[in-house]
Amino acid sequence: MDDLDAFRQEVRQWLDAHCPAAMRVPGPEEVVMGGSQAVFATVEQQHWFERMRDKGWFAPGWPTQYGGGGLDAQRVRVLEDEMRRMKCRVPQVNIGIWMLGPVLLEFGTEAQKQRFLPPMTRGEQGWCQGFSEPNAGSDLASLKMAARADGDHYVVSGAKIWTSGADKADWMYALVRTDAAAPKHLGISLLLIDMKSPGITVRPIELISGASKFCQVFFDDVRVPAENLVGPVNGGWAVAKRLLQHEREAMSKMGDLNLPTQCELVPTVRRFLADGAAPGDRAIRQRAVACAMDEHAYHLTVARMGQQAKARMDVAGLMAIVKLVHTEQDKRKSAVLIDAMGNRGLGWEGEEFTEDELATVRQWLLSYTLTIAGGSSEVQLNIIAKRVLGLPGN
Amino acid sequence: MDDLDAFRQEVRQWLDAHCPAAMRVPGPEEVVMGGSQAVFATVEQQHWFERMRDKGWFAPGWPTQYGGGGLDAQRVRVLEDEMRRMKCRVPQVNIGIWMLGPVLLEFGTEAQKQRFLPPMTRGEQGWCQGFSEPNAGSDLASLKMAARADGDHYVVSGAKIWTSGADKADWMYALVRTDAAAPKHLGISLLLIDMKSPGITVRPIELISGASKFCQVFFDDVRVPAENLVGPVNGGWAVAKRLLQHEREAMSKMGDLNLPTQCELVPTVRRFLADGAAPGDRAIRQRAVACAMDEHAYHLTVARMGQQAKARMDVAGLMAIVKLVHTEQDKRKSAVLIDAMGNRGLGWEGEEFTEDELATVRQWLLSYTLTIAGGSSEVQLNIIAKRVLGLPGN
Amino acid sequence: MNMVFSEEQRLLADTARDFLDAHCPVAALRRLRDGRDALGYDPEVWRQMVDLGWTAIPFPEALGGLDFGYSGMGAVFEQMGRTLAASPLFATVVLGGSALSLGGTPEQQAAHIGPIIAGDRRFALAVDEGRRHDPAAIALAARRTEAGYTLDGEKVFVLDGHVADWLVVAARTAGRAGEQAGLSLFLVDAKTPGVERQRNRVLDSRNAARVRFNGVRVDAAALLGQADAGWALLDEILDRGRACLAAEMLGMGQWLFDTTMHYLKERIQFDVPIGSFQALQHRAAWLYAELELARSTVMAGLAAINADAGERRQLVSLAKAKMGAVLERISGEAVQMHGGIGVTDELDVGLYLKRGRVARHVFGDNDFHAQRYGEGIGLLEAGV
Amino acid sequence: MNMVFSEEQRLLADTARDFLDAHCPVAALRRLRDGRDALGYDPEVWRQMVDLGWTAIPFPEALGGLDFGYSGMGAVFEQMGRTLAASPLFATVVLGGSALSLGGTPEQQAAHIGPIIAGDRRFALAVDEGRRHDPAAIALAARRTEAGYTLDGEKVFVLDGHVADWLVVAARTAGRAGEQAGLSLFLVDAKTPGVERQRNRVLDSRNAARVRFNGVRVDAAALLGQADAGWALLDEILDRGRACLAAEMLGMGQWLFDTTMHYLKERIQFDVPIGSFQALQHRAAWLYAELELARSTVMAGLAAINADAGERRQLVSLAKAKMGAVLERISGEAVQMHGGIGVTDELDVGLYLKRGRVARHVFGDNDFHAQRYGEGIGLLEAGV
Repeated sequence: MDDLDAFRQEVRQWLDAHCPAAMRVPGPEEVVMGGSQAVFATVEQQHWFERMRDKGWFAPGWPTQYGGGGLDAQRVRVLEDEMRRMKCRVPQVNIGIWMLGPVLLEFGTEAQKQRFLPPMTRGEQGWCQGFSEPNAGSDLASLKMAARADGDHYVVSGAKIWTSGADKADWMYALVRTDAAAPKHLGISLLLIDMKSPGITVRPIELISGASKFCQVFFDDVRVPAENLVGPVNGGWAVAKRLLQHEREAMSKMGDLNLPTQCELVPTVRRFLADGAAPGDRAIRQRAVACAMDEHAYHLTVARMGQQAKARMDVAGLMAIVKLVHTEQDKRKSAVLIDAMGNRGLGWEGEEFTEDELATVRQWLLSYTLTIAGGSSEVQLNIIAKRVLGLPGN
Repeated sequence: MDDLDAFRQEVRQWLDAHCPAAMRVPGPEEVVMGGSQAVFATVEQQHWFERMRDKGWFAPGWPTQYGGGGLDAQRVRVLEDEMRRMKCRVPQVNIGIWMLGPVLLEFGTEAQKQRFLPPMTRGEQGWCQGFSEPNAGSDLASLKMAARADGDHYVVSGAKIWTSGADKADWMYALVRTDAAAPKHLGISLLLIDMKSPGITVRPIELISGASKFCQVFFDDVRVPAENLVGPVNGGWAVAKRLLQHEREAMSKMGDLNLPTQCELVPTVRRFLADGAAPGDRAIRQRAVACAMDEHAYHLTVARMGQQAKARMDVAGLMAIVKLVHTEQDKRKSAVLIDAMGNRGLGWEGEEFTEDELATVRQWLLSYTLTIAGGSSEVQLNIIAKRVLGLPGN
Repeated sequence: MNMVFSEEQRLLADTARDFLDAHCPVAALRRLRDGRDALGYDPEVWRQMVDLGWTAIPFPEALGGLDFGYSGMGAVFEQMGRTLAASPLFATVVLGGSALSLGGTPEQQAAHIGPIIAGDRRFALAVDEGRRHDPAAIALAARRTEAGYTLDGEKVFVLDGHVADWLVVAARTAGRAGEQAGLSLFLVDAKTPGVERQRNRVLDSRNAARVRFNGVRVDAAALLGQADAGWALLDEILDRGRACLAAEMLGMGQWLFDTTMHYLKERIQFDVPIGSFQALQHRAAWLYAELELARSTVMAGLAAINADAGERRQLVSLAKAKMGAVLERISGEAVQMHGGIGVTDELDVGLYLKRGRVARHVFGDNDFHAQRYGEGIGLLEAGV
Repeated sequence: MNMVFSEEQRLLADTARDFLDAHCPVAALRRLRDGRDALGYDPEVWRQMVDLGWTAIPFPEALGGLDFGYSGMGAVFEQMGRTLAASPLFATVVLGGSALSLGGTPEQQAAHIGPIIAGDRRFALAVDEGRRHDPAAIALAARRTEAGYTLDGEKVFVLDGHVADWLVVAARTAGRAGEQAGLSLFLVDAKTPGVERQRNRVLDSRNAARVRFNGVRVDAAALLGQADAGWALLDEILDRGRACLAAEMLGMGQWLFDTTMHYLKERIQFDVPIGSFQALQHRAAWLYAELELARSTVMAGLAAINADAGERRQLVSLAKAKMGAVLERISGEAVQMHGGIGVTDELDVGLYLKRGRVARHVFGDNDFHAQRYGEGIGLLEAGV
């Protein structure tokens, strides 16, 4: 037995001893959002959070001096594999750790590391990402939020949109324009902003599906110490690109959240169609079958991606289609469910409808969001065409 | 009763007396292609051809001195309306009259008119259109066939493709490049070329659906008298644009050919599905219903276009969608038919299959051609986006 | 089949458009929604619609109407679709009014059509009992008694059910659920003991109610049309409703399309209007083509209201199915092409998406009507 | 479910690719077609395939095979799809071979599998009788006689039917057409009196024949598997065929995709490569995504050949349906994106379109397999 195997044994035993049984099955509880406003739905959730924190395994690969686990890449992989295998839930969601942290480790000053990393690894600070703006959606680099140098501070004015969890976050890492005269990619910097700063207003966005975690954040002459700038002034675009490379990883962590599957198509359709047949039901059943087959093909493809990665084959092409396929399929699937539900799928609130029915309606409406948020389907298609297929630019 | 009404009466009586009954119903015979190689399938076809020719109604609106009918625009309209109403077949197909003629009347020299128009109105000369080239498809103006001035002749070298009926035509009107150095739209001229000239080789194109009327035409130092140039030297692009404006009119004449409807979807599917049901037939029936509804909507739209035109409402938008919708629907419809036929729809030739079955297979394959020929679906969509919807260029 | 509005109908549409833009814009629906308005429509606006003569449009002159027919009615509903105008016009005039003018005795007509035209009486049609539209499946029982009939059963998703003064109730007087034969229609005063109504809060913020009939007694004069033979009458009433819904959806589709084209021209990304991206251009061109095709079916469906039943059924089902499919497509594309803002409640597009979903469902969704059309051309066997 | 080729299978695929490029390119099929070749395949190429060991791939070592399984077989069929290679491999090895290895007695296996592996004996499977695939509908009668059975009836679209030395015939020994029970398989020497074969000239220029059985007498030893209980055996043979067809279609789809992407990069219109047009780029990106999804189903279908019957049925139907749908889409887009040249016989794309249509049909088209899959997950009732 080599060292790694020994470590694997150790991890298994530790997880077995410390991860509560309730944290090893999909649960209905909300995921813990790390930060000062973290809320625990159950005592098991809190225990699991605290044990992982104390073990340093919120950020297992970071140096111990910043509160990390100090594990090498192989060992981090072993830990992740074992957690996945044992179906341990991710103890917290924290994009500070998943996205900003690696970039701070790479680009940050020692003072920045000292100041920002330990509160993350203790789960005390929650972060939000301030990238998108009302007029900079797919074209992120056209962002306009200005940070004007004023002594040892920047004065920030403008607005961010689609900032997930801004109303709960302690800090924001934001892209700001520090040189309005430069070509658009060359006047951007990455700034860390305390959400308690005077001049910040957070307004949650109501979606067509109802309340959401997305917020709009307004900055009215917000003063931010210049020491909070990460990387070179006007060099934020490169830092941001680096940061977004971690998004995929973060997304895959989200995939490990061990949430109950949102909506099982086949049993749901069967349940809704059980109460007698109406003209046209047969066509709906056939569409449901088509969706089920598509979904099956998708799950097989995700599995194949894993197998190919394990066999050290290229998976860049498959990675590029996952989001597109998943969200577009989800939209079609939700539409079929709504069709199957008939007037049971037209409820908005109130006692006439079951929770299940109302949730399915909201889910249907949310499916329209998913093909837009996190890189619209059009952006995904552009990326596939250019990076995967090598089609020429236009 | 005003003059126009009197004329309408006259037309009715004449048509009633001279258009054979057999020429007032859809027939299985091939349409007469005007020209020296015209072939008549029946004696009625020949009579109808000769009577219309002698009346001067092959080109009812042209001056009588060129063999036309000498009618004003209103009277031409009356004649066309009455022929349509009485379901008289178009007596011949002749793109010389429909497309080249109006342009010759506008841009041609008197000598050109004297020489070329009368043989058209007598149905003695058949024309083909030499526009497309192997490397100039949707981008027509990039054509390369060269016409080099040599004394009072041009020497033409190059190739044309997709020339419908080139193997039967007496003459071709062709776009040629007379100035290779000029910007691409500014070095093009329109030239009339005798198809019997030495150096011309015509090769019919075999399609995936089998033999076709399309040809490839090769020009190997073909000498063409300079007097055959229509419009200004290097001014052919404007002439060609004018000429293509008549294409729509010609297309609408083709629509009046009173051919039997190529394939009636509903009875055909019903016939093929009659011999017992197989698993999945139900889904095919539903797709057939969807196609039937789409086709119904298309026919209603064509009818609405007529009603709007009559009410002097704008129909440019509807005109722009007709070809796109019709050919794309046809492709889907053909695919459903082929699905319904099962192994009866996999025949290519031979006694195993009925003529009807083999024709449906060829028709299915031909449906792939129709979304490409005569302006591909992509070109149609570009036109709708820009000219109808006013979306900005890219 | 005339598919072009007459001068008169165009005038009606123009007036409607001006009126609705001024008095009943989308903001009005938002107000009703956010205020959780109990009525579900603005009585002031309704009064003005009455004054404009809209309640009189479809009725024959002999009954005090304008006799503008359903193409005229469609012209108004198309405009109402444009601004998502909520009003009793549909349930009261189209449904209740058709029930009376097609099936009512002279006495019934005399009693009700005047008040309907005057805007003083609201109606609702109670048909559906199950998940999806299926009038043959009606099971609500109307038992013959000495004095008349007693109604027992439950109706769901009754439009304007909770505000209606009178209910037209489709009930079974013979046969079994699933059969077309054995249905009868009844005129029931909504205040009759045993009628229980509960408004539902639904996707489009409009009115739909669950209505229970617990031993509701009506006299023999409540029967509308012939006993046991109500199917053809109900079918014709429903087709009028379906055609008007299709017209409303056409107005919604056109608004979504126009709004989206405007956005494509205005919204700048990567330094150019997003409408210059060819992928969006081609999708927009297809939407245009589909919308024009659907428009033809809607106009034909409206014109077919007075055609023979076979042609009417085919053309109305074609309109409801085709317009429903096109609206679904346009709604989705409108949201997607608007990007992030498209999924916010702030943008009106989402309200059209929601109302569109409801309108597609009511009186038969795309699947119902494709089935009905398919049976009509003999490609699908009858049944579910 | 392993969906990645092993080192061994990849080697097999590479060898097959090199061999087919060199000895059996698309031009070879063109030659067979234009020469109206009576055999429908090149015996020289077939001999080389035998020498490469392809005929031994799926058989267990005990029967003289290589025991590479169906993932190995699929690797070869994918490559055969790339060049549209015609050969007896499918009908003889996959169908005939499976019938024998799954259902044959030791004597039957001993008599036939050696010659199959040696490339000396060709087989065909006679199943379909109607317009679309429907094995339960088999009506061809095999009546029990003292000496064995007498076969009467007709089979259509029998692949390699006119060149086969032996036929595996699915016949009804009990029950009625439409029932799964009551089927039996028979091994019939094609030279037996009463067997009448007629080759059809079909879309893909390959082999399909109508085979008539006029009082064909076979002895009792001709029975393959159990009498009256042939359904499960037939189903398993067919699934192997379906999985290999899906693999072949995958190769065809990949070729069409690669060829079209190449054309998009090379073809200049309006002074730019047409692949720079965003509308085409998005369509191309979707084709890529769909092809990768289909590839997963094909790999899973091949791997499921040895899984339990329920899983095998689902995964094989998924592969055949999904790959069929994707191939239809890619074929259409390949033609359309090539423009004018795409519809000429000169370009190979049309040959793939035609072979694709046949491969989609054989042993169940998309609709058949969607129905089968839907029954498997309990969303569709059994039947037609």
